Amino acid sequence: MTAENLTANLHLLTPEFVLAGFALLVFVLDLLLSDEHKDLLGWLSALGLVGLAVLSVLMLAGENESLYNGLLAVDAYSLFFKVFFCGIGVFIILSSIDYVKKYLNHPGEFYGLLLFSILGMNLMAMSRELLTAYISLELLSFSLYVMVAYALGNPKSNEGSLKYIIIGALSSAILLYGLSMVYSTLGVTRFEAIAEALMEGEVVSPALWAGLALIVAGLGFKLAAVPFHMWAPDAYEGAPLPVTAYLAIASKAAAFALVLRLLAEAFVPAGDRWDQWQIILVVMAALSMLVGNLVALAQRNLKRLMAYSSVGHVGYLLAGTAVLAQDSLLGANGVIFYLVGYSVTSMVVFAALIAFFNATGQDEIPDLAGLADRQPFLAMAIAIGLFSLSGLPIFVGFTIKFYLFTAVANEGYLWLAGLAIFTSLISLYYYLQVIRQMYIQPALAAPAEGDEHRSGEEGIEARPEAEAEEHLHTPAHHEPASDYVPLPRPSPALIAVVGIGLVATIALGVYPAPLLELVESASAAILPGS
Amino acid sequence: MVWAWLIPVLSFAAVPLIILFGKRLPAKGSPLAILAILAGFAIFWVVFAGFLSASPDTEGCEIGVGTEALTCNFKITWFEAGIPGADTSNHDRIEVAWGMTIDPLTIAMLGLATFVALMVQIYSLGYMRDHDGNFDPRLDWYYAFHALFIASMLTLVLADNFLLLYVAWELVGLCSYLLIGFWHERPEPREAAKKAFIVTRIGDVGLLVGILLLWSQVGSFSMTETFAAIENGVLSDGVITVSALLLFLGAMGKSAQFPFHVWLPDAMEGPTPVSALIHAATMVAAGVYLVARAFPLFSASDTAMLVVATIGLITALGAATIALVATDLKRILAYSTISHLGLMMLSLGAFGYTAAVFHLLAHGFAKALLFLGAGSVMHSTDELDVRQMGGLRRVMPVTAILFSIGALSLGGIPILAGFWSKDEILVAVNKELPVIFIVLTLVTALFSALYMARAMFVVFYGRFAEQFEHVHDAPKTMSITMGLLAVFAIVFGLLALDLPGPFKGIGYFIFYHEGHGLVVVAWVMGLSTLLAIAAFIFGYLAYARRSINLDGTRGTFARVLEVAENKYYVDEIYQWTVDRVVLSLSRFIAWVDRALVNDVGINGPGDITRVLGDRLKYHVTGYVYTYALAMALGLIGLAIFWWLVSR
Amino acid sequence: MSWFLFIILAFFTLAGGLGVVVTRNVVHAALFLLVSLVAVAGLYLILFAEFLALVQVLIYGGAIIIVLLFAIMLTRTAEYPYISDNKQWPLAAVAAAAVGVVLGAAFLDNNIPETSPNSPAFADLANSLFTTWAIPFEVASLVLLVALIGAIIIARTGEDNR
Amino acid sequence: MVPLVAFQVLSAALFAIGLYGVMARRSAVLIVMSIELMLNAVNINLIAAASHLDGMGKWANFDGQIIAIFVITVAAAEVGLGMAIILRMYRNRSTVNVDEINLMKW
Repeated sequence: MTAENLTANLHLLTPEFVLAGFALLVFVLDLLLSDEHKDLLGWLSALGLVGLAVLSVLMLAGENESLYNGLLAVDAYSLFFKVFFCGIGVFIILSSIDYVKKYLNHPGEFYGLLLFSILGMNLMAMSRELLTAYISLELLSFSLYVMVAYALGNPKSNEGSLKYIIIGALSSAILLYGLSMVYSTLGVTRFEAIAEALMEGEVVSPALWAGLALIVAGLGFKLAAVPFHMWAPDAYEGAPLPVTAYLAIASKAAAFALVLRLLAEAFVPAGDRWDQWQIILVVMAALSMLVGNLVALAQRNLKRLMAYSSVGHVGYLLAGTAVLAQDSLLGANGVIFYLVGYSVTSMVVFAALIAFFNATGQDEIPDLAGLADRQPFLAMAIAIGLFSLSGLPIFVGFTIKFYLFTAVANEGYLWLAGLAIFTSLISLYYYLQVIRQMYIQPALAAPAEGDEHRSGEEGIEARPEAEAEEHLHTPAHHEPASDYVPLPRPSPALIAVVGIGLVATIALGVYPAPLLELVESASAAILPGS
Repeated sequence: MVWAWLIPVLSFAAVPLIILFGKRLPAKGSPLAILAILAGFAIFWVVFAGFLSASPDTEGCEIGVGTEALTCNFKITWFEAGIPGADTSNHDRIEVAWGMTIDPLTIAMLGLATFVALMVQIYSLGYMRDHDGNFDPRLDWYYAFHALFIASMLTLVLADNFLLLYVAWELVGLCSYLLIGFWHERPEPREAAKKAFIVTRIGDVGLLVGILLLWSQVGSFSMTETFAAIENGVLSDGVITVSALLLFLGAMGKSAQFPFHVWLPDAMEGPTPVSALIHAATMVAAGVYLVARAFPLFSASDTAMLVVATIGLITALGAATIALVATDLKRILAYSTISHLGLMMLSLGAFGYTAAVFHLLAHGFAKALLFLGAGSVMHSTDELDVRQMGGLRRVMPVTAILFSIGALSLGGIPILAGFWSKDEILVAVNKELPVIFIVLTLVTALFSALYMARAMFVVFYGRFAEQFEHVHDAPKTMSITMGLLAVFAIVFGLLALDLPGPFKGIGYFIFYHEGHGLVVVAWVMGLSTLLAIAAFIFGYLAYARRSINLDGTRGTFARVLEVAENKYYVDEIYQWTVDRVVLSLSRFIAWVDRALVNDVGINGPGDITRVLGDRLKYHVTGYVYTYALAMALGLIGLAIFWWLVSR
Repeated sequence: MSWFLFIILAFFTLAGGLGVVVTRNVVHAALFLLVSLVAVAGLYLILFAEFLALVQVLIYGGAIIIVLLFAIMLTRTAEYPYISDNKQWPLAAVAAAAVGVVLGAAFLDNNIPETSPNSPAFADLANSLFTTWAIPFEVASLVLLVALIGAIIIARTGEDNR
Repeated sequence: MVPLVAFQVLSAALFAIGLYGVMARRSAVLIVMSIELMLNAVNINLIAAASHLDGMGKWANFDGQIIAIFVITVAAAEVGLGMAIILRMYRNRSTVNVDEINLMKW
């Protein structure tokens, strides 16, 4: 390939170049702005991402090109995820502006790294070759390592980051070794070529198989699928709350964007071979559902709870990837749709938790006690978000679960769908514990230390009924009871994020058809066979 | 008829309005909910009239698959997925519609649900006040939940596909959770709400898996298409049986069938009007409705029908014995509900489709009346223990009369509604099932008359309990609604007769395969009438002529024996029966409740999962090298597996 | 001749590696790592990958080992000369051996047609790197930038109090 | 002439040694060193394959060498960032031993 035909359709990569340039611009502006104006950078980054999403749609809609000898794809699939990631980025930035201002140093770098990581995610959705995919993944991972450690003085943040980078580096070594095994048997690392090699009827080289196994293990880390999940709770708990949200939502979605394309282009065409791979994905899916949801039952820290519950959700998503098929888009649709719905809902929950943390500095489940009276809007948002995550109807959580589980059942894995429904039932139980705290437990006057929380339950029973009644249900404009501490209003940005998220949670749950059309065009781009 | 969708939508629309503006509206926005359901009730009559005048030629209408009754379907597509343009039947495509089916079953349920809900909501205006006449501080939430509850139930009834039905089903469960736990300051309602939610959700897992199984075979959620597939023999017998049983699991949870009945008595912790709504028209009716709705599926499997009948009989008999000895007025009514739901299931299992639906309606009116009556008593006296009550008719004459009507109707006294429907059930059971079923059903019928007599005579007749001297009767909002319900409890049964005019009697309206008039089997009708009348006479002698002993239920019967031994030999038999059979049976069932169902069945899985989670969490040790080791082990597993497979 | 070189270099590679994972002195471990890395550079030479050998020595020997030594010095604790393994090391040994056996067996089972070692021209390497692989190359530069910024933010002193 | 498989087995052995180090060592610095060993195993594999597999793939056969360059880049970045995090850890907690770093567990 010469330099001439290389630049021929370089304009298709404009959004990526713009994003990289924009991130560098944020770094530069950081040097020029005074400390009290640094939150402008956040607004600027969010605005830039919105612009970038618009630009991508305008420039790339309808394109279906493969660049650089099949390294990168510019198609409906990558466009869908590009817009999706930009959207997540906007929401994460908006919900972190106050947090960053209050708790973190180096705001400029924070937003710059976030933009770089979004660039990495976009490239992950575009990659059609192992090394390109890997290096994009590392761009995302490195940004996340730094962002997890961003609460510099907090030993937990530090510890989370150390564990994350050690396990991350280990998994990237494993993934790279797999890549080298694939290369040493095929001489190429493009997804297409892997598919061709797998399809060639005769015995497939064991080194290729082992290599692919290593690659799946390495990606399993990124997905936090059992048994590669153990870093997740620690990284989630240690990270600053907006970063936790980012880990839970964006990095997961990006990893699935990559895995979905890898499976669809490299494995699914292989027919019988793919059936053999399905087994392992199904096993990992079942384990993730069980372990994630069961262990979540025993958690007291909200971030940890969300971490384990996200492991459970990864189980559902993996079940969806396991039923990818050449002649049906249901599985791919289900996974993409689930990712969108899960992200929207999680965004609501996390934004509300960030608002709560900004006001109180607390993130244990008992700290939420009485939130329904102290800040009803947040309590309602969290409750709706959790109901949606557990899959109750009306909310998008139900629709996505329904779609995905139907797809799974359709491919004949009825038991897996049953297990998924059953574990959703378990998840409802621990989500209800959180909701119970907000709506039933009384608000505590002072940020309580340790065991005082747990006695709260008995406390209310001993209380004379009338007093309890008044205490719990004084409308906000009445004189608050003496031990009743209303929370300050969340900032407009956070209210906007929560509000938009709530509207989307319900709107997508009630009328998902337009989104599903987009999802379908995206999955048709990676599964053209159907 | 097309406007039927407005019925639930109006109530749905009331929910956010009440939540948002309720605090600023008069009576906390409750008129909004009442107006919504009132309009729904009005629309129901329009729909009903439209349906009566419709024929298979009317747009959207046809002769229903399976039922052979006129069925009208209307739908709009909700979302589609899969390969564009592909056929839904070969699984490349999901098409999900918002649609509604209007057939006689829907009409019947719509009428029952809107009417009872209307009555209950008006009644609540009187009930949800304290003794100074102030509204409950959360009246707005109460009415919002009520509106949501009834809207979900109406959606469930109208749904033309299993998916929408499931959505509504879940919403009904959620609302019952919210309403049962409405007074969440006390621990019992909280626990009761949780229990109701979890128990019914266990059944729901079965329901959803069943729906998915059907979908995976049929390729559509549409009920019409599913039933057509069954009719055409597309589905294998195994699939039919398994999916019917899975659906029945859901119905068992919702309709409180043994062993899932445990949530229902506890659900008495909710406000009494809520109990009336749950027991008469919404939640528990949903299970029976589901079986009736999916009757083409159930009737295609003998196994499923036998299971339905057997579970129904066990539930009916077991709950009836407990109702005989319970001391809490609301709990007597609760067990009575379980028992009657069991009878309905039994009837369905015996191909008594008409009888089951008929009984569902008759029972609904009577039971709503009884609960509202009990609520009235409770509202006035703050007392629920029947042993503390007596002769209340002196201070609450209206309530006493209305409650008695409900009790007599449910007890099966002739001419009243319960008599006709119960008789229909007995006829069906006699015709289709082995003789042991009819014998036990008659025993259940006797018991149900007995406990109704007990509840009625103990509370309202007999010696007046002096501490209630200054108690007042129910306010107008409460007595008028009860009166309206009482009218239905009296005259509704006459629909069983072959009437002149277009309606022709219920047997020609709600039927499976073919309409039929009232079937009279002389000995069955005679015997059941005899048993019911005997039970009430006995109840009068035993409970009304006697003041009530405070030594507890056993003591009650001991005194009964002592006084009556000279006159009625039957008392001794009864005493013996109560001591030896009923008490031990109800003790056994209570033990099953506590030990097996509650500890093993409900708490068991909960405890197991919690303990499992508690143990399992220790695998995340906090040491990063453990994480690495887990990854390595996973890696070895993956590599070995694929290496073996690749050979 | 090439077998002889290979065996010598393989010995040093593995011995250095083993040294890293068994020695009780951290500074020794860093030196063992250096031995192993240089031996790997030698392996690259007998594979005719001169450029990579050069990069290996420069980056690993010149940069990475130095960073590691700096880190060791900056985090010096009294126990460094006596550093031991954690409690699960026997299990770890079994697992690692199993992974090694599985991977080795997979390679031994392979039948790939191969040619004698040959080497591309530098120019071809560069051409390919900056045309076909241009995008990963750009991304890799961003990865380095991110790591750089991150390292500065995280390691800077005087910001512990937040 | 040394066959490809000899290099491959050597790299598998080095990979296993590195993996053992990650799982068995206490000091975070040593764990990072072990990961470097694993990455070197990757590079041996890549470069050996690049020089032995002439024209087998549809691309130029020296792609392995290019991939190895990327691997070295990432390895260097990993060490740099890893050391920074370890330094921060030492400053906050006065230890870099991973068996003393478990504030968060379960």
